[in-house]
Amino acid sequence: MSSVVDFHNVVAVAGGFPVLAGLDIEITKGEIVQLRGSNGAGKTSFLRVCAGLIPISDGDANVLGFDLRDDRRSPRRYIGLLGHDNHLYTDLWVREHMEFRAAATGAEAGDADAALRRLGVTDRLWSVPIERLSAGQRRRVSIASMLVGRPQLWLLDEPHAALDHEGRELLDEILLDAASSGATVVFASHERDLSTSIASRVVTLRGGRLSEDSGVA
Amino acid sequence: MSEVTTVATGWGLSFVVVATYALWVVGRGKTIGRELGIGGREKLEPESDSSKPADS
Amino acid sequence: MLREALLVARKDLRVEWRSKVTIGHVAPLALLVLVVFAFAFDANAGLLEFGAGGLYWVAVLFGGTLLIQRAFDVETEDGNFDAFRMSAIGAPSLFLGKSLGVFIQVVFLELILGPGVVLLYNVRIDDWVLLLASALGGTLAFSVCGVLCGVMAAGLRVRATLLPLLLVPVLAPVLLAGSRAFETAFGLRAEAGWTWASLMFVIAAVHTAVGVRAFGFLLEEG
Amino acid sequence: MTQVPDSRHMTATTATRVLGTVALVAVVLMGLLGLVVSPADVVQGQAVRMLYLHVPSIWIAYGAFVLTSFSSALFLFRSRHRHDGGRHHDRLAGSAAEVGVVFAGVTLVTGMLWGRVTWGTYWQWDARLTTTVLLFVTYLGYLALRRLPADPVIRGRRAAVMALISFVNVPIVHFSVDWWRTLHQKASLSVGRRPEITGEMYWTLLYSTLAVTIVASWLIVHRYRVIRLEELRDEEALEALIASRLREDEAQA
Repeated sequence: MSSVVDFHNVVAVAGGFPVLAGLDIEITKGEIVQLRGSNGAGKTSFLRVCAGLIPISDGDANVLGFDLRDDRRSPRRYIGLLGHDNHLYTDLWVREHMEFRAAATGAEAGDADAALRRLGVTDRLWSVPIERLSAGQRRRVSIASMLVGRPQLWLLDEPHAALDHEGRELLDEILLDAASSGATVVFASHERDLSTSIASRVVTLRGGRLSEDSGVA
Repeated sequence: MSEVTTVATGWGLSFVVVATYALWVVGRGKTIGRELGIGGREKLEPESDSSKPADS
Repeated sequence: MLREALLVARKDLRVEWRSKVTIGHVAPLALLVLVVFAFAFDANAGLLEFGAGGLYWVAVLFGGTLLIQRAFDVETEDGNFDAFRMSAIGAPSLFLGKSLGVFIQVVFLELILGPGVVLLYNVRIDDWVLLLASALGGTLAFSVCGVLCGVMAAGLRVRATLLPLLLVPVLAPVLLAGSRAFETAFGLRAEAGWTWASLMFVIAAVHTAVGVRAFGFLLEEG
Repeated sequence: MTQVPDSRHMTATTATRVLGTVALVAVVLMGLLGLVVSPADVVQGQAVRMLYLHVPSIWIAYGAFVLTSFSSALFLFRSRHRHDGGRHHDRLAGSAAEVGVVFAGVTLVTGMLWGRVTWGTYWQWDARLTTTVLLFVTYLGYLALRRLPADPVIRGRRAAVMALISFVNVPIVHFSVDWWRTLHQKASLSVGRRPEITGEMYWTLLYSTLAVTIVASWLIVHRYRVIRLEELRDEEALEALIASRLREDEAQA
């Protein structure tokens, strides 16, 4: 088993606040990890540190074999990040947006169409401005843009929020597929019940540190 | 304005500007120093620089 | 790098094409500025003709600043900068692409402002080549400086006031050179119009070099 | 600048207190020399005394901006090799820019008053004055950028890039304004009747430059230390926050 995320005593500061205060965690290839914890526990920050968007100020952090203290940029091309924001150009049409995202990650336009179909965004919506989509539909387009890049590490922040029941099941299915094909998935979610969660492991953060860990399944 | 008054105004204004700035700097230093208290004084040892987080 | 830059520029122009902010809001506003100058100068035909070159560039500065603001609001409103940081597109490509996008939009703005100045201020054009060359140089310089300052103010609460404060002093030589070059092109002044035009190309080149080198520092934030 | 200040004067050390005293004495002497001892000019009369403030301040302003630019470049390109992450360069850039703005302001005030008596107007679109006012505003923008609340590293980088942009722009501004004023209205340059500087006037000017340099150095050193104190305060607050997060964690666990 190779570790995809390996944190030792990581401290990260953002906006003058210690968002991670000595976090230890190791995540191995193929795991589906659910992050839990109350608001401000550090879930979002953990995902952003993994993505190299927040610098670490203390400790050791390795993501996909890259030392984040030396290089926060290189791992990014293998990572898909779904943040609180959808990262959408709301003026563009769905398909135009997807084409741009596909081209920006070096994928083909055909991949973009396939990703949209996979998320149940039908052709009918392709030439509609994103502005006019509902919150759930936007989230689907956002997940589709992430799918196009075929990331090895999936980082999702509250991916189930805004999705309807059908959308959630679809997302779970996609995440399971990704994990079974060798990708690693980390998602933050406090509303998902443990009994229905697809996670192979549940990690609880508190105050920017690890509080509970169900361990590798 | 006569030459003498102009010169006086120029020198006076310049002096006031620089002195106000100097007083502001010293005053601000004292205010923050007081906030930091004794702890602040200890932290001012030269070594304290190396304990700062090594941001990239 | 060029391919990525073109990709970014095309995306920006597409956003503009869909939202029509340049055509719908900025261009009419810039035309209004030309009208308001006429109020300020009491519709004195001589003064307006003499100041036409300068007034043109002031209107470009005003409208262009709004365009730059808009070009970065598009990126920050739904966290798209994060998507850029995560993507394969490098900072120099993003800088060049954004500059190209802004450049084309400002050219469009000028295509409306130019005839506006000619018609409203009763200007004669003596030297078309000089006019077009200095418009090109000035617009290039404006775009690169604008994008460089625009990214510094991007996403900040105070961006609307900070951007002009940073941008206008940097652009002052461009405004000066553009105004003088246009006056020569309008036949109002027998002066070194070409010297001014080439100065603007030099400014554009210098700031492009700075931007390509330094944009990464500005993007790696957060 | 690594001496330990005592607790009573947070930004002062023995060395800077000596420097401060020297600066004060130098300024008094400068006043005496410039206002009393040195003679009035044949052409300009008493107004020439403005020279002893005007010229040294612009020299200091330019010098401070050059210091800002060099420190900013070092901060951007050399900070990785330093144990403090280049903070020293960032502080130096910030304090020098602020002192530079103060002296650019002094230059403008004295220049306008001087213009009033020699040109008859406060403002002539003279190449030097125009360049100075543009420089002044440029660095006001730089300081505005520094004042924004942000992570120190992020803020430092943003400010450093702005400092570099401003730096490459200084010669552009200077030459374009110079061309502007020389290409037409040639007469305006001779209105400024620069006096022949010789003898006592020359020495007074040289001495004034030295005195103003001492004052500016004292200001930069102190401003630097205040910036460091600000950073220390923020760091202490941060450490307290980390500690409280840890405590809260243990209490709940």
